[in-house]
Amino acid sequence: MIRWLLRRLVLSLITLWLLATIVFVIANVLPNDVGRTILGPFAPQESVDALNAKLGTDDPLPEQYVRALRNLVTFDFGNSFQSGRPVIPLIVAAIGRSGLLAAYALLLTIPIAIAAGLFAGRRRDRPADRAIVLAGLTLSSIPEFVIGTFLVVVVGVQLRLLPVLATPPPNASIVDLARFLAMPALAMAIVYFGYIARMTRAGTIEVLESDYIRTATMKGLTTGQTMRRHVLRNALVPTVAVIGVQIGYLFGGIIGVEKIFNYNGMGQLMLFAAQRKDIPVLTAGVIVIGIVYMAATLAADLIIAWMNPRARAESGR
Amino acid sequence: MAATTTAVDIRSERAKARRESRAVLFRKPGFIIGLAILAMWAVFAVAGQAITPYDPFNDFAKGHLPPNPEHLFGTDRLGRDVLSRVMIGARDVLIVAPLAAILGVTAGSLLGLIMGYYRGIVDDLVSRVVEAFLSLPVILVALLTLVVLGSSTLVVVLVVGILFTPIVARTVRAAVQTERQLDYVTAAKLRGESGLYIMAREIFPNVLGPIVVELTVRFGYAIFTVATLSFLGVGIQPPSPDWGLSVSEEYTNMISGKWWPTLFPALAIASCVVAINLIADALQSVSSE
Amino acid sequence: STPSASTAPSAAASASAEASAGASSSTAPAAGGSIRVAIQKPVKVDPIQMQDLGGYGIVAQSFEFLCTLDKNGSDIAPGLAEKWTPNDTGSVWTFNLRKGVKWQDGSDFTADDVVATMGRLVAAGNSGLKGIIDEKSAVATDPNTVTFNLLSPNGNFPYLVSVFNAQTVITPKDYTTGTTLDAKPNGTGAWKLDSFNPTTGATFSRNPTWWGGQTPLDSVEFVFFDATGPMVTAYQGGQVDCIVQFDVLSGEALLSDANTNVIATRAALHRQIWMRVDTGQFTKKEVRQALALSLDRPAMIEQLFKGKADLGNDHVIAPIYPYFDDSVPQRTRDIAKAKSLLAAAGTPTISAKLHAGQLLEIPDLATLIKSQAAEAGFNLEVAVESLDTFYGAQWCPETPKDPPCSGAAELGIVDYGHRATPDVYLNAALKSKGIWNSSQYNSPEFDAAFGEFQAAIGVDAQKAACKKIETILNEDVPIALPYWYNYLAGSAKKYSGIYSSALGQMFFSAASQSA
Amino acid sequence: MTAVPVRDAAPPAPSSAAALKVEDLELAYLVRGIPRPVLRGVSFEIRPGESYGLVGESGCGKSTTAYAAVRYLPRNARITGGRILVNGDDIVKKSGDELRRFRMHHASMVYQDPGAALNPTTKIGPQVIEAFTVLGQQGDQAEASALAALRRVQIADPERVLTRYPHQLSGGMQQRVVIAMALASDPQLLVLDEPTTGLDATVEASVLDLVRGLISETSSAVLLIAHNLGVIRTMCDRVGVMYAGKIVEEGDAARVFERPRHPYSVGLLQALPRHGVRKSQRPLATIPGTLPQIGTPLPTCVYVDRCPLATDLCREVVPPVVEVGPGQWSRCHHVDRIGEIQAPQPGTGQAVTAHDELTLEMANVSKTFRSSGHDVPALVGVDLQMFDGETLGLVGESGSGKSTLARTILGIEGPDAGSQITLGDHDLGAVATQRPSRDKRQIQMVFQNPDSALNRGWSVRNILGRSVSKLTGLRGKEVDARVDRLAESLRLTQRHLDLKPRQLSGGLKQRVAIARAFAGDPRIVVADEPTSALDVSVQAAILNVLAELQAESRTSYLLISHDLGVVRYLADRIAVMYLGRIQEVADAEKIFQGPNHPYTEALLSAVPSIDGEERTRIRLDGEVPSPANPPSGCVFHTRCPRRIDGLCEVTEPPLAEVEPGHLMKCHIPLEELRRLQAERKPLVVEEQTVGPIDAV
Ligand SMILES: Nc1ncnc2c1ncn2[C@@H]1O[C@H](COP(=O)(O)OP(=O)(O)OP(=O)(O)O)[C@@H](O)[C@H]1O
Ligand SMILES: Nc1ncnc2c1ncn2[C@@H]1O[C@H](COP(=O)(O)OP(=O)(O)OP(=O)(O)O)[C@@H](O)[C@H]1O
Ligand SMILES: [Mg+2]
Ligand SMILES: [Mg+2]
Repeated sequence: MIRWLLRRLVLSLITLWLLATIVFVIANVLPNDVGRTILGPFAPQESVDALNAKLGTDDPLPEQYVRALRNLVTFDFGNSFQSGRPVIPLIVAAIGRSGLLAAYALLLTIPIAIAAGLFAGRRRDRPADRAIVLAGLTLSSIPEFVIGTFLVVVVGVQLRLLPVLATPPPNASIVDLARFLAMPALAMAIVYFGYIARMTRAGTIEVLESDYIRTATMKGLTTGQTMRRHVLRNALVPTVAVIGVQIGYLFGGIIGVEKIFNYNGMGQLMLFAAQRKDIPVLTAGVIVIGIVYMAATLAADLIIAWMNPRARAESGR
Repeated sequence: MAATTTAVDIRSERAKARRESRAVLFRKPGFIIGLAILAMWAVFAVAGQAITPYDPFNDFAKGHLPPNPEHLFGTDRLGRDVLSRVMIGARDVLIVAPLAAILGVTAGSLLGLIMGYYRGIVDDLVSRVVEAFLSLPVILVALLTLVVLGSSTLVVVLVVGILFTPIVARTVRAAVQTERQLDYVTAAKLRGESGLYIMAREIFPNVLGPIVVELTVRFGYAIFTVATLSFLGVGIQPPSPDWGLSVSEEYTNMISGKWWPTLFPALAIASCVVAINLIADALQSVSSE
Repeated sequence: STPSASTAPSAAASASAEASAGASSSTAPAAGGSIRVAIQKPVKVDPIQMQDLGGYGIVAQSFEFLCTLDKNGSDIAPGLAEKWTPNDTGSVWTFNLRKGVKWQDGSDFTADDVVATMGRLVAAGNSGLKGIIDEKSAVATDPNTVTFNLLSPNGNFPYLVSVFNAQTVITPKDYTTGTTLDAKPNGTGAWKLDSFNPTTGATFSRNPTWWGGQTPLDSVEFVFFDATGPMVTAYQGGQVDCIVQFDVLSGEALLSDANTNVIATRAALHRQIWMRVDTGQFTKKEVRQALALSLDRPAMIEQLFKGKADLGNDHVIAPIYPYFDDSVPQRTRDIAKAKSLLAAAGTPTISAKLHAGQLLEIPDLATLIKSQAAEAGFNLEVAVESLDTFYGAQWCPETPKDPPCSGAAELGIVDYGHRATPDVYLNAALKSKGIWNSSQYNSPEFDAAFGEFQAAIGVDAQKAACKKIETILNEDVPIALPYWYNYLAGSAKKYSGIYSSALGQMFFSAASQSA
Repeated sequence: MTAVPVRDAAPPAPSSAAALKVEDLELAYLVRGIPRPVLRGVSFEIRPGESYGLVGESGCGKSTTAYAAVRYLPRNARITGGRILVNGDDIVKKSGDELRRFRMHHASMVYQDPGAALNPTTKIGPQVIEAFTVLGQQGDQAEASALAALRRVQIADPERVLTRYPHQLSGGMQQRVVIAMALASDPQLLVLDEPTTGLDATVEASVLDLVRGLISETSSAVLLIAHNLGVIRTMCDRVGVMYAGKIVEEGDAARVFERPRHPYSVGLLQALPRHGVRKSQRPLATIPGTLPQIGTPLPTCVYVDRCPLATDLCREVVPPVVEVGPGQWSRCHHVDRIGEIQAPQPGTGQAVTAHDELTLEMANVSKTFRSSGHDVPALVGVDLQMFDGETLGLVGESGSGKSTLARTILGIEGPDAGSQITLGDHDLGAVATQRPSRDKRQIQMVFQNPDSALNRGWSVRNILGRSVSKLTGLRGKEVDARVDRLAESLRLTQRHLDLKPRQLSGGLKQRVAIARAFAGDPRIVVADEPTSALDVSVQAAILNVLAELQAESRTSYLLISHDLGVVRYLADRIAVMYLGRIQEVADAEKIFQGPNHPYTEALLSAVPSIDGEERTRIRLDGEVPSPANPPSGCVFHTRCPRRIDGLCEVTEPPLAEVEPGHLMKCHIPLEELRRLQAERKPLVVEEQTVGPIDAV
């Protein structure tokens, strides 16, 4: 187990390094003049040059690359080109908000989705199942910004049930927070319902066809008992994996939703930074998102290992 | 001789089986519906102005007319007929998305073959890169790249395609790894075939199935992605009547009750993606049967 | 940032009906209360180096100008300077500072602060003051008087140290370039910064020691947005009471909204459709005129701005300028004439690429031009690019450097922000070898006329010069200029007394809320 | 022909009430939306305390019948007719809850792959205890019962086992646990579907002993399904022979096996290499053709297409159920002509040839795998010779290193340094890629599973053609010619050549695989379990083909098999492996006559005999030690029943030539062994053919 964890850790580090490299490449793939982008086309050239010199964006690429890596190691990504503020706090704040929203969305969706998945799996090919599958398929294939817009119009504007913006007043109470984030969270929840429900259904069906369920049935267990004692644990393994991955992505921010609800999460931050070639923010952002993703998947794997001793044995080896 | 006769009826049996599974496919309502919807959009995209009730580009009525007998879907902010624009709105995305999907699946398959076949170092290295890409949301990376590169149809295709590559690669890799366990690969090695030959001629034909399924799935995601990118302003560029773009141009007006220029393109996107997913689903269930 | 975030001086911009109506709303003001304002997320709130409207808007709450904006949003009014007087040549300006003004930390505001600020601005290369003053120009003759010895005479100098040159807010003596408002929230203004979050918003509360007296409102709360769309959404959803700036495209809803004050400030905001006069298919004057003639300007104004714009006449003298000459006949749509002109030019049909940046209504404008010009025989292909690409590759490419913009595309639409005087437009965009002269216009008569305008003292002289300029440009059409559109802001009806510059600064010191 | 059937049905029910009574059961599977009949009127019954065996080719419907008997059927199964009575009431009519109670109290099932039969994420404890709690027992009581149940299935140290997860137990243990759970409610009906398939012969033997013991205690009716006819013979009182969803013959096990009275039964039994028959004596009898695909309409006699006795009558009239002896009946028009079906006569076998020329020599061949940190020595200092034209049989329990040895010879796995493999006059490269193509063509392989061995994307012609051109370097016409010759010698027709593997039956696939191996006239062909994936009828054909080819080409075979019958038929010499070490090498006959190495002795005694002779089984206690840390001294001492304490666990005996051509690795002198093994009668039973029988 320990060896396995260590291995995972090393691999993650390599991945992080690759991430940094990827961002660096993306940011420098075109000869672009950061200073010019920041100051705009109407700024005098000398001030542009001055800015570039100040930011070090006129150094030769290798030098910049080395600097980027050094930042990665020291985990100090300097200041934002744009606001001149230290990057890490910005990122942390943003990813915190994205995380909050993600948690909310998953809280809404996971129980329902899993329940639906199990139910559908048990009622395989019956109308109920078809309905759930179709709903899941449809919902998870409609882009979230579409769902978001509909929610805004119907719930927010026409019915005026919920605030249309996900910007809670500072120091808002939990209740307020819940109210303000309700709609974006709902939008995401709807999208993720599909993924999770379908995954759970697949898992359930696979397990239901397995020999050990036959054993259980032959013992004379009731469906309920079988579900609880034998199906659940095994069927949820793939679901957990999926949720792990999706959490990773959710922290990355669901830009479509964030844009519509003007929620200042990771997505908007990154978009803003990209538009203004704010390379420190970009790099740090991507790295942090990467870290969260890896943490999430690792957590998922650990849970799976805990759920399934055989997997544990494998990872032990 | 007995063996021969059996071979024959086995063979006819096989043909029958194939016919039957096709029948099953066409008996699946999901598949039919999906196909129908997709076909409809394809027709609209191709026929274009020839069948739209109005000129979707140069025919300016009053802005934001609500749906009415003349304009079934109403008019947009500049007074163009929404129905006409939605009809031909499929054009760009139906070119961009398939290209991106094909690009991604082709590259991904190549990568997956190599990774799956030469395990060891090669696999480890490539896997790292793949993992790295997978650890970021596709939309996000696409967005960053497009903002930096500046978006044009070609760039969108390339970026989306490349971002799909690792995902496809992972699927294909898995398929190849199960395949390479099989004895016929060993047999090929025993008669001294080169790795390249084994990959290309022995394994590839047998992983084609999953690849095809993957292609349809990716196609769906491509539309999803391109629409989202257009919505974010880095995808397909104005003055295209592209659905995602239309939504982004008009969605703020929904607040003032002008929902029609947003709703209809949005529905179009949904219908298209759902259609493809239905098809993919049917294919998958049949191929797994 | 784009030309919209210009830093050039401004002349009078007269507020339109609604604004004054809003300001003089009959309902009795109730003291106290607060207002929530939607504003573009500021990029930088460093008073000296800021470049964006968001920054201007936030900084202007706590820090003040020598010359501020007058109540109906049009002209400059005494701010930290009570009065200013030039010498007879206009080369030396004396500013008498307001007495008893205190910084929010309690210390006194003195002439030294002004001198220090000017020093910093010059050092930072403020483009408004460039070539007008240098480090030594500003001198504190006594604690309440500052004299500026200009490098050359300038009749408009006060505008350069006013709200219309957004970076010229006066900061304390010990202030340093690069310090942001939230790092040292210590202005002289009506509002004290309470909290600032670079991504979500900022809150200000009344500055009890403000020289202007007690503000009706207790506090102002800014919410940051990345785009206008969500601002409108938020406003509609009742989460903000006021929008610092919106565009018709996404704010259409507000224009027709019964309980909204739309503050529409007529301004020199405009678009230029440039046509290369040196190479390509538009070298013939007739062709350029034909394109201009094919434009249906009233339709454009209706479709793109719901009427909130003034007609443009293919020259850069905005109707709001005091020296605007309306005797030059307005060009109206005339397809027949356009056709004949094209025929005369020997090119009955022309196929070209119309380049446009991804900004506000410009893509729609391009679309309209395409379909309107089609009738005259122009077969235009619209190419919309991200602003980076557009500015960098189509409008004024870095290379070739000489003459500037000689790498520009043959046809394109570029955005111009509000300018107090037409100087920048004339100087940069139209004068031969001008740094933004993307049409490569090169006309001795024009250059001469421009020279006249610059030398002219007094409105009449300026008007005379402008008539020449307008005539020449309207005839040569190096650029087609279809409209001058209004700067739009809006607030809920229950608020009154809000006024706004065309540069994103909004003033709430007089704002009040009706019960 | 006297007996005229009234209707096509089971014989009148025996007097005593049946625990299970299946009547005219008809069942179909929905495949691609179309119902395909699988069971076509199955009728049989089992009395309490009786054990009934079902035999028949793979796919004939055995499992389906078994699952039907407990109403646990796949979702796409449809019972289209008949009744299933478990002591009286029809379970086809039962509602969900009644079914549950029925399964809880009256029926239990044990099936193949015990690993899958246990919930991988739950400890053994809860799973076994659960079996008792559902019966209404309380916590402690249930736990006590669980322990008792595990003891009952002879699990040592049950307390420990309760705390284990399934994957931590060996296959044998897992199956014991499953059996324990099955017996929890001591059911009236116990269904065993291939309970020992996939287990090692030695493990299988002990599990079968256990089951036999248990069912003799209880009064349950037992339905046993097994591929291995020997298992049926040793376990069952009565047996039903099933073909294409119909029971074609039924009767007392001993009688059916000795005096089969249905052409199909006869075919099956004759196809087996029984009575110690060898390739030198005669080819094995085969059944031409294959089982009809499920769903094919079979109006009259289901067997008619493959039956050597078939007449027009058989195609027109449904064959009657004919009493052919006490409690034995057969569905055949021609029971009286059964005697005409003759196994090939002795003397028609392949000419025996002298094997003197050394083909391949292995000296001190070792192979150590590294799996997660520690070494797994799968081969340890193997010395072995192969002579040309001979078949060297390689036997040993699973995990003993047989495949590894094969893979090492083929160069799929490179042996450890110091190992030496000589082919004829020169050393072989460690791995195939290092070997010149000449050597590659010399050594080829036939795999266990023809499905995975043939590229399903290719036509047979391509598969063979490619091998030919690659191995022989021939081009164009010559290739086709050679392919045709190969096909011919394996009885593959031109039509077959154009088909894809999946369009061929298992037997045909294996033929193609063999043809491919022979593409380049190899001197050595390694066959790893070449027939264990095939049915007996097909197996016979394959064995014959192999024998023929060898006789023609004087190719040497390395034959790996679990089935000693197969080895005995084909092998000239036999090597016995245990934990990667050769324990004994000798001529086939010598091995089967003994005296043997104790391990060999155990292996031989573990084989369930079809010929029903009594035999004292040597029980090997304990598990096979992991090769990762083998026991000290003689690696077999931990399980050896003849262990000499103080010696065996200390010093490892050498592989010594105890008599000419007989190498053995044991401390016990040969004579001592001979004495010890004397009382056990030798396994050679004289070959007798089925004689003509008294008319019915
Ligand atoms: N769920 C199913 N759907 C369709 N066909 C099936 C299904 N289960 C079994 N079959 C087919 O029904 C036939 C009988 O299957 P069954 O498992 O009863 O045979 P069997 O005698 O047990 O074979 P084996 O000895 O290999 O276990 C086979 O041809 C099999 O392919
Ligand atoms: N690639 C490998 N890595 C690690 N250990 C292996 C590997 N292949 C085989 N082994 C080990 O080597 C030993 C011998 O395996 P091998 O497959 O040769 O046994 P076998 O006699 O062929 O068994 P079976 O009769 O089941 O085929 C086993 O303990 C197995 O676990
Ligand atoms: Mg079976
Ligand atoms: Mg093996």
